[in-house]
Amino acid sequence: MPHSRRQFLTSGSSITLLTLMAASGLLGPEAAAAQWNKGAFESKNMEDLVRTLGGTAPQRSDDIVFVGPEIAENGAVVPVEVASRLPGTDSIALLIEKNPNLLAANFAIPAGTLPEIQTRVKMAETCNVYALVRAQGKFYYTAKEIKVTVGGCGG
Amino acid sequence: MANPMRIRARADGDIVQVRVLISHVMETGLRKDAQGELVPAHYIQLIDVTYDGRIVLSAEWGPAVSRNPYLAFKFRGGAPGGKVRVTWTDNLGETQSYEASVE
Amino acid sequence: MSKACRHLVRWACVAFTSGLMVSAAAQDDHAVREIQRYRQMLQEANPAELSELRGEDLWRSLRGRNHVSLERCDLGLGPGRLEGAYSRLPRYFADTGKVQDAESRLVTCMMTIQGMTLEEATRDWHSPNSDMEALVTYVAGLSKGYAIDVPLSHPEEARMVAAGEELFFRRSGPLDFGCSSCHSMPGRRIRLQELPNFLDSGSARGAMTQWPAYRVSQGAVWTMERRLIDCIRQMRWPQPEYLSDVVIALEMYLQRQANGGVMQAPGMKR
Amino acid sequence: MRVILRVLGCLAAPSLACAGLACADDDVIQRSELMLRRSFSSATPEQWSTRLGQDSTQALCSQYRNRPQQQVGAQIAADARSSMRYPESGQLLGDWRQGARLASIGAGGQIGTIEPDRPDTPRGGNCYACHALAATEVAAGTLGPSLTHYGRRQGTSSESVRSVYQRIYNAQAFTPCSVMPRFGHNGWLTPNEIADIVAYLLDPASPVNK
Repeated sequence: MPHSRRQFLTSGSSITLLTLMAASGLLGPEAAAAQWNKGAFESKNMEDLVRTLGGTAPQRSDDIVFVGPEIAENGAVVPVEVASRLPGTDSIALLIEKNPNLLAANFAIPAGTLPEIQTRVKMAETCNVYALVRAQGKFYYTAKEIKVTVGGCGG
Repeated sequence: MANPMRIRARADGDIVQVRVLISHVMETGLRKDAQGELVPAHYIQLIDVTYDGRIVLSAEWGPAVSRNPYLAFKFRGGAPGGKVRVTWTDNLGETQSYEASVE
Repeated sequence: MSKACRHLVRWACVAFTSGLMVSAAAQDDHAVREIQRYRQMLQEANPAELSELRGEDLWRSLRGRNHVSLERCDLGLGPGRLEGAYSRLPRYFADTGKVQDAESRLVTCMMTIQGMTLEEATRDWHSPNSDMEALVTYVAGLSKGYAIDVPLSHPEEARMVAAGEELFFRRSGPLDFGCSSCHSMPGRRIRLQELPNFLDSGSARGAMTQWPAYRVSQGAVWTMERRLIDCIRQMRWPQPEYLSDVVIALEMYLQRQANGGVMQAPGMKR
Repeated sequence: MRVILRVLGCLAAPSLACAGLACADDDVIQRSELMLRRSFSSATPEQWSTRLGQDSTQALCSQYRNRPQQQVGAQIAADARSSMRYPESGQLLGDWRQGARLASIGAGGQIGTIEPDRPDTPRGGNCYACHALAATEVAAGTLGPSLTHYGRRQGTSSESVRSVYQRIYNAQAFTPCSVMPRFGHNGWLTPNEIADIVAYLLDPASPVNK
């Protein structure tokens, strides 16, 4: 574990977000809070979401590669990978059809970063998971059904 | 060390692979505790990753990102010794930032 | 999305009915294979690493009334010697006159070295992110690569393993359950979770070398005591005391059955 | 439940019966029972009698590691047969829809301070934990045999219905020391609930037989 000690914690209750953000050249706290797109997380379907994100009519695309298990042993942790082959991809969002909030996460991909994301999400029940990609101002998506199984002794 | 973070950044030629594990409860606000009380929502909303000060990834998260979140991605233009910094802010206004060197 | 959705639902139905045409066994294999793929995807990163970091920090922190670290704690190989220590526990400790596992021994150290009360040392032991979870994960992680080698040289150690074996087969309660109900036959599952068969050393090794383990259903690392006490709850028995002999005896029997297995903990489980 | 607290020396069978077989010796049993007393120090007398104490079947199956010798097994099976009770209506084939619900419920009756069930949590048979039933449920266990299409194989003759009912009520009438809970004998499920599960297994309309 030697290199773990080289990971320095530089924030804490005594250091304000502002100091931190200023120190790392990021935005101030008010701007940061405003950055979180509440409307997007409250969207109930993909069309609404895309509209909130400033687009229209998402199209299905085979140039988005979605990797996930067909069956998740536990809905609390479902590993997903999305890679886009669409030129000019600058955002990748993960949508979970039957969750209380459709939008799970939205990643902004700056130039120089590969349009590939791996993360883990919660799924309330078996449903479709969508990867929604913005490329050159247009929205594209792909979907995969992931089954969430009942497990363990208690069912 | 209430909320440790584990950052692994490894250079392969020009491309740096970043893998991040963050300690966070990511409470949805919909879960009930043993006494039947709702556990208040507490989840990371914003996360930024910089390489030597330049943003290489930023994201908005909702409560559906798993507890103790994992994130992996790749960017171009990094080299061993460069500094990858991960900063998050949650819905209660808490924030943390950790830094690691590219291997 | 609704139109796309209906389309997808139709696809799903086609997939589903064609699934029914294959034999039940093939479908079963498919489910098991997909679960394995799910687990493989999770192997990329185990959040237990975060507990190890926190545990290391706790190990070195000056805590308790005596304001000292745990660095002089003896887990069986001498004060402060942690590499491989977990793989040789539980064992008999002359200073306490008891067979102890990692958890009960850490509590002894917290009380005798750091001056904590039992209550302080075991506070929130079963909650996610507890100090005990972190310390045990850190300690167990330092046995990675070491073969399990539970000692039987002291008569108390032999008695403890024998009692553990007896308890393993003991059935009671409204569902007639005992550990042996689920863990004494090869190749069985509860739902889709494979059950270790502790009467087989290979299967026992496969299980015990992974604990303590991060449980994705819990969002926390569970120690072996936590695991056993929860099995006992699910058997509909009452709750045994934390750090009690029944729990340590069962743990020691299981660990003994897994002798020779190379520790890989912290693992990752459902 | 008839309780035998073996720690008091009331051994269910003479230890001679164990000679040469896989089973525990008296010293070890006594020591582990004493250990149990100390380790479950907060269990109430009622919990001791219903959850930790053993009836003679539990004690024998523990002692013989679930492989009782013939004579012991015959006694266990005879006890089980004499324990059978049936619904007052006499109807052993109930409602398969209720049975489907009961087959999936795995909670209920868990106690302690960490994650107890609420006292009113419904209890079920948790059949899917151990058996494949409806082919549509992929998450089915394999501790017990697959019962998919069981009704197609068994039919719904009165003998078949009665035998399936008895297996759920007390499986040890057929297989001494079976790991299957004695759902009826132990009062975990009512006779009517068992009849519903029988219907879930045997009724041609049940998903189990689709």
